Amino acid sequence: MGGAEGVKLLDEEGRRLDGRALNELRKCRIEAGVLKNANGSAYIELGRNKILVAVYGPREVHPRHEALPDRMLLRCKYSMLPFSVPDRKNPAPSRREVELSKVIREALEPAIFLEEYPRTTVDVYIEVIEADGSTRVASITAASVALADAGIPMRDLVAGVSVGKIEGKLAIDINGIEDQYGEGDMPIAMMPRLGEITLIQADGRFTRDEVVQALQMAREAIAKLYEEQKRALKEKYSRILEEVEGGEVVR
Amino acid sequence: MGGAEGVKLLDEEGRRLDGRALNELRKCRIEAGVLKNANGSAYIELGRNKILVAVYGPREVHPRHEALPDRMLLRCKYSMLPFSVPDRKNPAPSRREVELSKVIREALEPAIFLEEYPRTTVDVYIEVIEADGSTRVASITAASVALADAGIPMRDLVAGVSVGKIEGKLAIDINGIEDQYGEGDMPIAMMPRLGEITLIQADGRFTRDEVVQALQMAREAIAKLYEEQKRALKEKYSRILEEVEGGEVVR
Amino acid sequence: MGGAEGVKLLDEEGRRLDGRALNELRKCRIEAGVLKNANGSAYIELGRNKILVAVYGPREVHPRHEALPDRMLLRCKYSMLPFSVPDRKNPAPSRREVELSKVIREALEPAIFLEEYPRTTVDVYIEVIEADGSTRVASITAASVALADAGIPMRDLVAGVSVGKIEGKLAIDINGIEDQYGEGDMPIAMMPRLGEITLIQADGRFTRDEVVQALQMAREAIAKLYEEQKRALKEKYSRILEEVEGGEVVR
Amino acid sequence: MSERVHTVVPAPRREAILSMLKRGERVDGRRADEYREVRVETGVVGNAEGSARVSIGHTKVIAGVKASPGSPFPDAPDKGIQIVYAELIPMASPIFEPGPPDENDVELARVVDRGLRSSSTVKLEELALVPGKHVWRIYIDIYPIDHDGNLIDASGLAAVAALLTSKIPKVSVSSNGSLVMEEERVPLPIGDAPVFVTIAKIGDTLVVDPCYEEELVMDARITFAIDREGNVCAIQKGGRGSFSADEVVKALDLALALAPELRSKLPPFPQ
Amino acid sequence: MSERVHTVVPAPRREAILSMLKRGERVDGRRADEYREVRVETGVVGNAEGSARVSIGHTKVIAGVKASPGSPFPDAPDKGIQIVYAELIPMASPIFEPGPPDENDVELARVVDRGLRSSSTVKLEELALVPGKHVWRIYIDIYPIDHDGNLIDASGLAAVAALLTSKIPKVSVSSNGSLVMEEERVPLPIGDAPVFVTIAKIGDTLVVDPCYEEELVMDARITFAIDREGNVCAIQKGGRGSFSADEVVKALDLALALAPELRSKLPPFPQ
Amino acid sequence: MSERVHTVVPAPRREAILSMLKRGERVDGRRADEYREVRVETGVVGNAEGSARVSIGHTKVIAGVKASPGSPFPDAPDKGIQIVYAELIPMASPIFEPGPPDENDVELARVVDRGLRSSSTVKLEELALVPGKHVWRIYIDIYPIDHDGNLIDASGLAAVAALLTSKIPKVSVSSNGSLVMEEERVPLPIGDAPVFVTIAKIGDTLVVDPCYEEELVMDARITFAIDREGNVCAIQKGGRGSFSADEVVKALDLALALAPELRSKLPPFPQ
Repeated sequence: MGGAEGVKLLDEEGRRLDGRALNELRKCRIEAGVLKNANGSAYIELGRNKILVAVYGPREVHPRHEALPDRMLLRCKYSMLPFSVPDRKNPAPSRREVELSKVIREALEPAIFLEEYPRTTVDVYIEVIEADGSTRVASITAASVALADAGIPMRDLVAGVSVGKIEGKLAIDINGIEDQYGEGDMPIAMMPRLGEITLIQADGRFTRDEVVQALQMAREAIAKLYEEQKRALKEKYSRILEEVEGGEVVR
Repeated sequence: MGGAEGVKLLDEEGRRLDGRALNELRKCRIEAGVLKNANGSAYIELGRNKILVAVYGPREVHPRHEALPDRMLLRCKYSMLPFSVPDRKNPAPSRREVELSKVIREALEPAIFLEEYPRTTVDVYIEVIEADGSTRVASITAASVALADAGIPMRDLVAGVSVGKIEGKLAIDINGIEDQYGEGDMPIAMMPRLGEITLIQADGRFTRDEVVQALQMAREAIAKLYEEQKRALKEKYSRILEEVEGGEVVR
Repeated sequence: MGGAEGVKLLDEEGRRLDGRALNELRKCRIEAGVLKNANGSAYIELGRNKILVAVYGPREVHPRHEALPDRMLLRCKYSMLPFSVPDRKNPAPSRREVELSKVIREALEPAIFLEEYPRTTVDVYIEVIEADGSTRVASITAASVALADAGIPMRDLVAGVSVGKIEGKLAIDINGIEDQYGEGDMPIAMMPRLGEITLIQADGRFTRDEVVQALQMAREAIAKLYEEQKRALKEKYSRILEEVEGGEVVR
Repeated sequence: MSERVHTVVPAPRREAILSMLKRGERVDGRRADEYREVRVETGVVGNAEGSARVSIGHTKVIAGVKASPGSPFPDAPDKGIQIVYAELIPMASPIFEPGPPDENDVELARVVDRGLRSSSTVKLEELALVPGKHVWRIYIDIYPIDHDGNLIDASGLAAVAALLTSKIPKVSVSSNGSLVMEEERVPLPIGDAPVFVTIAKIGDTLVVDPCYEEELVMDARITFAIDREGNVCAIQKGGRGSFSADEVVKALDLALALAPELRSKLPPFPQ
Repeated sequence: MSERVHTVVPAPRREAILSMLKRGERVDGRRADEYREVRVETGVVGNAEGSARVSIGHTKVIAGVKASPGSPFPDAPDKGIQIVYAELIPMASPIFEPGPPDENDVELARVVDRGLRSSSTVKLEELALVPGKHVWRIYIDIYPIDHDGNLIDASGLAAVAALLTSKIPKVSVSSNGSLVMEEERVPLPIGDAPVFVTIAKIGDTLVVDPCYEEELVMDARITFAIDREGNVCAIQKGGRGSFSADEVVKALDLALALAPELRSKLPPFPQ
Repeated sequence: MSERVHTVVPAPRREAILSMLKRGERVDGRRADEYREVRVETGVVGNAEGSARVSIGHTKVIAGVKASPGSPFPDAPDKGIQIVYAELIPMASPIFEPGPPDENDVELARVVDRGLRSSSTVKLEELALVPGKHVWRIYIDIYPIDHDGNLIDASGLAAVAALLTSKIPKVSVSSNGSLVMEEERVPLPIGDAPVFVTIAKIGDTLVVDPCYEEELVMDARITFAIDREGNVCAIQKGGRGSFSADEVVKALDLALALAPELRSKLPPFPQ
């Protein structure tokens, strides 16, 4: 945050360090159903980000007194593996991870029919294997695929993207170096079909008009991520289908 | 503790650094009923000490297995806010705070009819906002007012004062600098009406006769604090009365 | 571990620094029933090692959800007192103590008829008062005496010894300096009568033949420790007998 | 990790609140865009470099600032260090439990921290003592003592008021390189300062400055930190619900409209 | 924070103990002012600088002293550091639970610590190695291993006995300023040494050295640390009951009367 | 301290597995001495100095290596420091619970650590930067992500594969004694490298590489770390059962026979 400090993030033609245009997402690939034990799982690569999500549940709540009489308890844990960042991260949860676990959970909750399984819990475990900016929104994108893979009833998926501010301009999907030397970061997650915003945060400085513009840019990028989410889920189902048709035993 | 180290705590006329006589309390003001959420509360200023006490209960015990079949469970937490002392205090409970929470609880328990609400708990939360010596006894003085404000049945209030030893003489209500450079500290709490001692501790060195004398000095000082306690409670009740008579809705 | 680093552990005649032969145990003395509160207890001195073990149970499990429907829950805590080692040990459990508590428990379990007291727990508390190498196996030797002293039904005792490798030769019951400068350590525990191995670990480097030889050497040493275990238990019983016959009241 | 406290409002009460809101009424009689009475007192703790007690209606928060020399972070050797800590102590509400900070404490502290950093409230680049070796560590500790809703705004206001009135010792460096604290005190170097405005969404209605009962029934909340020029320098959405893009912008406009009133409660900038 | 362990004595047993006391009898046959048998053994741990095993009746405590060079506290650059730690390990009693120290462990350690400090048992001012840079840290670790009441007195006695017999390495400072530990060992510098005497109040009776069953039924206890000249160098009241001023003085007189007997169990002062 | 997870296999299922084994059949169709398919992928984490993802059947483990300069331990001033950490995260299995490492995490890390140390996988004596002052700290972090049994072997394989492919910055020391990290990277100095082979005892049968269901019914397990020359460089017995001496030797022979096959999955040694 806070000032360019001599690092040039845009070239004369308005291209970013990695050659992207301002409204261009990094390459994104999602895979559903990558783990055997979890009830649902997903793996996302967004640029150099690599994130794995496992979903367990609906299942009994432990400790029991946390169970909710009228709805499912969603729990969420976002962690960065120690080797995911340039300087080794201590494995104990940092304050940043504690906060992100909360806002990610609150970004997923609006999409889930929580009332359908009262007194149960669904646990979402997010492990960042490699980090390069925008991990919280990439985590949300992957987590909603994992939830769908687990068969949790949802009214929509959730996908997220960050809008950064670099050299005074808004840029989609900022990476690590843009986050470090840019002037602002506004992660946004939406239910793509419903158009509802389930996460928005910001640091840096944005004018009112920039906020309005960022919301619009995010919406467009999220529409693209939504296509990749659907593709990943379809691929998983067709894989299962093939296995079934091919006579293999499915878990 | 332990030796004057060149700091003169008494002038030629036997006056202390802040001008007090040896048996003179600092200015003390207590206010009852200062918080909305707590069932009872009190605020005390004793010299530069500023301490806030909240009482919750009687209420259900969590975790349940801590409930006592034959009496109320009194719990007590004494904390110093990080900015209450010259060098910032780490917010995690220090060993000193752990011990003081215990002795303060045991100083309050003799005054409470614990048998009246078996299987319930009363929680006493003490936050030292600014500290200048004798905080444990000032906390007790305020806590018993907060307990009374919460309507907890009591056989007496409890008030406390510390007796220090400075330049070989006993002095009432020592402040921070007298505690640091003096030769001893003996905090004493009593039920003022019943004359029973509910807390006594000491460090430094005292002869047998000094102990006897300290008990007597404490008793006199505590009688004065008792008047201020009663005044604070009366003021609270008359405030409520006015509000009721003035037609205002009372919590 | 790892290389002699110039410390000579064997003299020309093959004697060790403390004068022992390679297959010679240090002096070992065990006493049973040394504590009043514990249901069973034992004290072992093995060379300079001094270790105290207390056994509580079978008793109710707290927290209750840890209780096992079909067998007794054995719990085990191995700790070194801060002053037991040359540099003061932090009192919080180290990773080493956590692992050793686990392997010691698993070394004792095969000897206990766990099914006899389902839904109960037996707690084994091991405190190393002074440490000089091979504490884990000495702890096991003492713990099984304490379990027997507590009347826990067992199919056999368990005794343990470490086989070290010093200057290329296998040596029984290595002490602290041999552990530090030797080339390997293989702690082994057995049920002496049944000949079953209940603990085996190793670090350093051993050939296949050395492993075979170490198992044989351990077996012989353990037979001697077993005699001392039985002697200690007999002494305890005859002590009780004397007290009973002498008309003293037994706990 | 999980939601520690889930205090439930009886369904009929929730219905009543919602239908009142449809008629434009709030539980405490306010308009949707009406803030409660705000009081700011500074200099309330003698041992702190700066301090403030803030009330918004019945909500009360104390914040204190302490400064001490320390080592810089390796990746910012010439900058002071800002540490914001908040603790939801059980004194303030029956819903707060004793124990180490959980996600609610951490979120509160981090949102305030972001607002302060983004607006350079504390000019950290002016807080090096011996660059690369000694810098000021500025601790901002926030303690709600009575919780009747909207702790973010109250905490932000208290933190900023405490910082604006903080004075730290002048420091000189002796010939042997050690630090000498002088008697004289100087104000903290201050850049800009944010005010925090929180808007709750209850059903289809946006209301500013939710009280505790409104927080219990709200679908979601959104907080904006607004600097002197009306820039947004932090946003934080919370709660299990969602906002449409229009609602976010409407909420931002409410925040921008209320910011000057809140700002007027702040003590003047130093110098 | 709360009372972890509340072991209950059946009411009839409590009544029996009280009525026995009215007849001047204690559960184990002692007089009210009679201490149990005390044994002190020192030098029991070869790796410790000093150590002691103390028994008072069935109560047994081990204490060990370790010394290591460390940095001084900034506000006392020329003084050694004394750290007393006590742990009520589950080995010693079914009422002790595993886990980090709670209020009972902490109180025990702090009472012993205060008695030692107030009487300058360890002369900390003689334990600077390089003033302002290196000082001795003296750790006194206390472990009850069998708990039959009156752990404070037993712990205090064990701590003092361990300190009186402690020997620490002679240290020289090399030309480049680093510390050199020599083979030779010297006694710890000792000022005075307290003995701790605890009196329990059960009903209207004061009894010295309560055993565990008496502790379960007592109303309150009071401990005095007494130095060589009969000064009080620490007091600690505990328990849910109270004392009249007369009772405090009576208890003090009991403590003063018993102190010499306890003191006679201590090893001689060094040199 | 206690067994956190005790997942129970229904007795009939246990009986079925045992009787299958008596006929020489395993639950997944393998022979007793047959290892599952092993895959080793390296270079999977760009921010790590070295990394590997290993699968053994459905079991999957990721390991990463990070290196950073730090102070040496006082008793080994000229050696680098190796720190192995493993965490049984709840992602990998419903039987793992969130929270700090317990005895299972610690045992896993320590067994891998011992195998690496005993075979000098990382040549710590070549990792001093400025002897006595700066040395490399090598962190090896191990994360199972899908648990279908035999985590020790998979973790060991992942740790070794990550180390064999690790490259750390070249470091020079500037004239004022500070460290300068160069762009160029060099392989970690590697001595030998172990492979870990685990054998489970189920009833009277020894089987290699137990899957999760076999672990649930096994009596005990024994792991051998085997170096290039076929030496045993770590042993670890686990589980509530016991082995006869003959069974230990038989298990060792199974491990020695399988080691070359596992070793063939490793990346080549550097240089």
